[in-house]
Amino acid sequence: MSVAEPGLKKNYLTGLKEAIFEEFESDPNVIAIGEDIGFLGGAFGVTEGLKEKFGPDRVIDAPISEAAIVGVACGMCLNGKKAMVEMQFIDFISTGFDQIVNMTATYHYRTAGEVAINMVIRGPAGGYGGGALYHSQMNEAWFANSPGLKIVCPSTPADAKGLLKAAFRDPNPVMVYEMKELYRQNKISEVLKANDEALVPLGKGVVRREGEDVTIVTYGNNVYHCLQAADNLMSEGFSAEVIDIRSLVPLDEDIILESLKKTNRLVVVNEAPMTCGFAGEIVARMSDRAFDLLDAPPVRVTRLDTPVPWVKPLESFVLPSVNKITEAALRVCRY
Amino acid sequence: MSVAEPGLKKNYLTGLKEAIFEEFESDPNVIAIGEDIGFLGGAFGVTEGLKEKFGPDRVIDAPISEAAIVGVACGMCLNGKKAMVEMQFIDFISTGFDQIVNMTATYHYRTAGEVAINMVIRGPAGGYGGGALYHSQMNEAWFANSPGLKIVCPSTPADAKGLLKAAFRDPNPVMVYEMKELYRQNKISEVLKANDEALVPLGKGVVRREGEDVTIVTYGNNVYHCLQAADNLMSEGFSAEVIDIRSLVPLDEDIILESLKKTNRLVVVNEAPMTCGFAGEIVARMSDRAFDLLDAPPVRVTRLDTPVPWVKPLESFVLPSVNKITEAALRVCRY
Amino acid sequence: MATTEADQRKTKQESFELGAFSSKLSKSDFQELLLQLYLARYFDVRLIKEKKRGRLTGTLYSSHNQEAIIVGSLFGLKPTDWISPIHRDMPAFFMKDFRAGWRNPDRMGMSVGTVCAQVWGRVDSPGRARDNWSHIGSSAKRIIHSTSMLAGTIPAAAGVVYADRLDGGDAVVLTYNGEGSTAQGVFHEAVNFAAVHKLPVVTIIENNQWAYGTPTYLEFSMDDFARRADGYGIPGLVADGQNVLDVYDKVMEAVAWARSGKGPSIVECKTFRAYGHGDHDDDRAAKYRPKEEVDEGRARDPIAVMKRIMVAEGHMTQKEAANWVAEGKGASEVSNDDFPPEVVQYLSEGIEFAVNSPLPEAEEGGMWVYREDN
Amino acid sequence: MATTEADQRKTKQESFELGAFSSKLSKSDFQELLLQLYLARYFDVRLIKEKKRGRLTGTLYSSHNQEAIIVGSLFGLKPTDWISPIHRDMPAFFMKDFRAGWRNPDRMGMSVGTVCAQVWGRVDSPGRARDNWSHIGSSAKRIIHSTSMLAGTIPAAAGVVYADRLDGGDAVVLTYNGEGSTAQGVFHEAVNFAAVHKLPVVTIIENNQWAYGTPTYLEFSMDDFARRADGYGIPGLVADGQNVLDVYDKVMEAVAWARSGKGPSIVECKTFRAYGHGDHDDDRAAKYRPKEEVDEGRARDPIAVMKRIMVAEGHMTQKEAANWVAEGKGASEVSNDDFPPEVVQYLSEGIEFAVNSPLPEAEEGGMWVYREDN
Ligand SMILES: Cc1ncc(C[n+]2csc(CCOP(=O)(O)OP(=O)(O)O)c2C)c(N)n1
Ligand SMILES: Cc1ncc(C[n+]2csc(CCOP(=O)(O)OP(=O)(O)O)c2C)c(N)n1
Ligand SMILES: [Mg+2]
Ligand SMILES: [Mg+2]
Repeated sequence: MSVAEPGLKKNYLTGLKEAIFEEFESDPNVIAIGEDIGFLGGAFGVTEGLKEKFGPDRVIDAPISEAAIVGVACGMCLNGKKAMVEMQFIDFISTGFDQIVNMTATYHYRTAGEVAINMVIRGPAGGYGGGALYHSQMNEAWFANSPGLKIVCPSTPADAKGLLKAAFRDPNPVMVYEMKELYRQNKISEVLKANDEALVPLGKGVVRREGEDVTIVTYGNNVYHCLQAADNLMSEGFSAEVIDIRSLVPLDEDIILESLKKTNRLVVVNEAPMTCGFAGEIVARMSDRAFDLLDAPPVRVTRLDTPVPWVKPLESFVLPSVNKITEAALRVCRY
Repeated sequence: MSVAEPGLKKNYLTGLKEAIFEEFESDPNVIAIGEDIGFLGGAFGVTEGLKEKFGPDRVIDAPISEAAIVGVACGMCLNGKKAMVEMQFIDFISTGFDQIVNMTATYHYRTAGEVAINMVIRGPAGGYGGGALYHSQMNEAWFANSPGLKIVCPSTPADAKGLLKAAFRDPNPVMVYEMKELYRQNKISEVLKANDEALVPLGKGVVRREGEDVTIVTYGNNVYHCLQAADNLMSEGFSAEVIDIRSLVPLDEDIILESLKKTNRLVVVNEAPMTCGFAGEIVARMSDRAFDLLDAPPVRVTRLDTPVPWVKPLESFVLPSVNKITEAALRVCRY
Repeated sequence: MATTEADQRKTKQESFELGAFSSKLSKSDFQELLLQLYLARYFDVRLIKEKKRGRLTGTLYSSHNQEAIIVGSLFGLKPTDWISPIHRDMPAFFMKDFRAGWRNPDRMGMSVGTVCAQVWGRVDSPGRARDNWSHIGSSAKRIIHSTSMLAGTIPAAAGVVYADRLDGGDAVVLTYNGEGSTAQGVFHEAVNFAAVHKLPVVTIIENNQWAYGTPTYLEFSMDDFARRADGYGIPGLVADGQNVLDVYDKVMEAVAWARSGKGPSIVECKTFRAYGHGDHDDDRAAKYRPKEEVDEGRARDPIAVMKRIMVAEGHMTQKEAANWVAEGKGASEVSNDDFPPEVVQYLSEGIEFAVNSPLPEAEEGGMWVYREDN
Repeated sequence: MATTEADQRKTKQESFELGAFSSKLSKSDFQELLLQLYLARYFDVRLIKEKKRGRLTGTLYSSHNQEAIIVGSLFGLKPTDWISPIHRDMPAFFMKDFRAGWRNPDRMGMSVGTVCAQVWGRVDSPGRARDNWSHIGSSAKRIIHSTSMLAGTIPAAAGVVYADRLDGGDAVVLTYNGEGSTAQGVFHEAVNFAAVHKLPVVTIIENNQWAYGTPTYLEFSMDDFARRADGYGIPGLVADGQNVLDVYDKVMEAVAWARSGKGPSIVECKTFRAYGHGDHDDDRAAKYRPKEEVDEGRARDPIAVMKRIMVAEGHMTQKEAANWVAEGKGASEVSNDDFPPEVVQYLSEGIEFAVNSPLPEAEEGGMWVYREDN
């Protein structure tokens, strides 16, 4: 595992790896626990070499027990450790659900600030890869509705590294939704900074493309779909501003508000089912805070309210796409 | 257990009881499973007498295993039964979470319509009773974001009976959020109909109070807070229309739209944490569908993004109240 | 002291042989243990009285008749050990590390006032009255914060000692569990994890025959719950939960095993829930449980059992044993005169502290969702 | 046939005594069982070849070397019995109720074409290609629809037979589980529930020594996984997972126990995962597992074992045994000539059906979230 070689472009997966290795290196209290993260190095290889380097005490190949994995990690944090939990796929988090929302998320609140659980829960997430119902989920809304958790979803190698590092440093439990379809996409590779320089603060969005006519807010995989949609829009004569919020909780509302002041039009895009998803949350906040700014209905492009089906025609039918985003944005622009 | 005596006013709890007894009576395939529902008759007595009447085969006192309870019920439905699952408190659903969202909810979808799971999951929910973090939850948004489930939340004895009966009859898994603070509130008692006459369709809201100036959309316990707020508003010169949606999934959007045509102002009230809660969903849908109708920002009054704390001053601080609703509605009316 | 017929029968069955650990206890240890049994009992009956008097709201989960489990299991712990109590173990929060002195502020247990402030829902409770009843804890005192989610803290218990071991500590953790709660999936996951990693986790099962309104035969299908341990390849011990010394012996055996690096174990303490699940359930429990079963279950009161042993061992005279007869009585049948004065005094001070503690400010409801400092 | 040293060693250990059930089998039963082993193996290697040829995408989870578990466990079932297979049991979906005739459309098992359509992701798969690999089922054929969530269908298996018993049926359900999956909480909850209600649930553990990249000693801490059963007060049997007859005997014993109303049991079948977790893992598995372990684990190929038994029992000549030598070979080392023609023919027809089945229409993605009719 090579850490931050200057000048070399790295992919998203390497960003994650570097974050983990650097944090393990700099803080002996950092521990990792998850299924097959040791000998195998994780299903996708994010923790490859970690067990060899830091030993089986700090890198635990856990039994297939998501609830115990989260709970054990929580106990470690209660006793001075920083625990990183890997979910083999974020879809399997459902069997550890109670330990996250009722045990971990509430700890600081119910102890009136005595105990903060310095935990990172991360795992491969998202569709577009033919993973079907149980290897494609974006279930971040469950956790956004469960107070006490922070949630991030990086879309670039630098953000993958920087947000994951920030998650380690944050005293609260932070969930990191990693876009597995971006893990090895070399076309988005970039030069990564090292150590503290690499940190990306939680709660700060970023404008990925500037525009005047419509604000498209998104995160994760869909950042790239939105950027392509922005190209399409351009050829229709509209300039779209694309905002990657990166961090859902806390949310950078100001960056969206600023943009709306300019564009007065809002499209929100994400992969989760529409009902009670995070896209709706953004729409609801902006409908309240930016009511007077909006010249057209704020529109969502999300997964249909269905599970994610397997084969390509089905999967494409239910997930957001460049076309669907383009169409929605055009509708808004032409309103 | 007396069923539907004509002319006698019954409370909410009795509404639930009558629904269950009638459905057990009319369909021998109906089965109940849950913790302490037999000998004890449930923590709140909803199933009192059921085991005596229908026997231990149909009324199962289950081990404290929420995941198995849901999964066993799912298997029963797969093999021709209609299973009613009682969660002792809806808060404990978190340990059966995976079995609901990944096993049960998806069954019809992933079998392309072969298998529908005719399950009812019901349990006491909601705050305002000093139940603290684990006996006060409204976690319906988790399930609203999990396609395949229907969700209802009755606020009156007749709806408690009618929606629960409809839930039994619906071939899909239906979750019934029962308002435990209403269980024995005799002031809302009413005469109940019997058998098919008692049915209340899923997916239909109801106008609880007509008004012209603002539409307050809500469900559950907060129906009563909203009605009181409407009284307050009246003395400030505003007439509020209060809509009880009763059914979250499917949602009666038309009843809200119709009202907005008249009032052009929207306040949505519910108990769940604000972020990704169902109030936001309603706001998001209306911001899109009723954009031109809205003359003021659509506003949410929800729980703060905190757990529900125990003692009264704390609990009141975080939950919606008549005052908070009145203030929000005034802000909207005066916008 | 053997008043009912069932009691007499049980008394005859009782074997008072002292075990490897209890046989090393001094007379004053015996006296201390008895006093602690009184205190735990007094905590219970006093709260019921307070509630009857209207000074208190909220459900009370009684440890009446099960006090020997709390007292016996805590008695041999090191201050650095951890515990994870649940709803029926309320006295454990302030009785932990009692050996360091009941009133010693540096003791690795909560002050009794803090616990009372929790019962009263006041700001001086460990969680500033944010969650109710036993849902408190203290990382400084090495008590895991309990939640409502049954068995939900066992993984954390495993995590806590995993971390301790990494740091070179030798702490053991005791987790307390109702027998019904062990049906939870997370119980299995956590005990299995502890077994794989040979973690010093002692799983105490308070087998009081009922889980709320459900009898054990509907919860699991073994006579001795301790046999569950065989399924994890770890030791499973059975203790007489009415005999504080037997609990002490078996738990100490498990603790020694754990501390020496051999790993986790299960200690089943057989006992009986004397009243309702909570005080709200007292009346119903009288209906769903056969009277004979209840009478028999209550017959061997742990205070009475301990007195009989002390008499047999020559640590107490028959006359002394008749001094404070709290055993075999319900809350409405006892008065302060049935308890040693230091017990009454100790708890009364705690309650005094509690009732003088204010409610938290409303605004606190919105605080501490996140830790702000980085 | 004993080619490697390890194989020879194992061969010597092998005891070929027939059990209570297998000793009643006829020569043609033996032949049928062997044929089924060939078929299960052929399914596996043929798919790998198809994928190498680019006709197929998606991960393949191989049952190579574990076929005796599928074949032996299904052989004695009644048509009305249920099964709940998982990722490593793909052939089970079409081999269920094979006794009714491989091509019998009324058979209580899926047609091989349907299963192939599933592998190919075509509309004629049982779930119209909505979920992948083994995530199919059929309530008509009494096969529980598997999901990804390990151990997640065991509660449903218990529910299915609970319902069946209520309706007066005598169906038994076999659930298949990797040894690693048993660490899931829901495994515990479901087995415990079945034990309490004496449900006819036979829990088959395919102990193939690895759970993805994790060895068993990090998953649980017992030598014989079957001992887990002791913790539920139910029988736990150990079968030689390489010997189809031993699997048959032990499963039939468990099935008889279940069908007679005595309740659930666990049957541990000891085996070894011959290749990677899935075919995507073959290369990595060669790194994280010691070569000697792999060689030894592969040595007792279930086809070879069965042939040795048939020769010993006089159901096969040495010469016949040399006829189709598929055993001991990886997918790249075998050709169709190493399999009986009826096996090749049968599966080829299924594949033919699959590749001629179209993809589902895109719009189907939005359908069937709910059942519309009331
Ligand atoms: C996960 C979960 N499910 C259900 C409950 C509700 N509940 C609280 S206590 C209790 C019974 C517990 O019985 P047992 O574990 O035997 O402990 P006891 O009360 O007998 O000491 C139940 C069902 C809960 N708190 N948590
Ligand atoms: C609840 C859950 N957690 C994790 C996974 C990821 N996963 C799939 S298969 C597997 C290993 C299974 O091992 P085992 O049960 O021994 O079966 P085997 O593959 O060896 O047959 C894992 C961890 C999953 N599918 N479900
Ligand atoms: Mg109990
Ligand atoms: Mg395995």
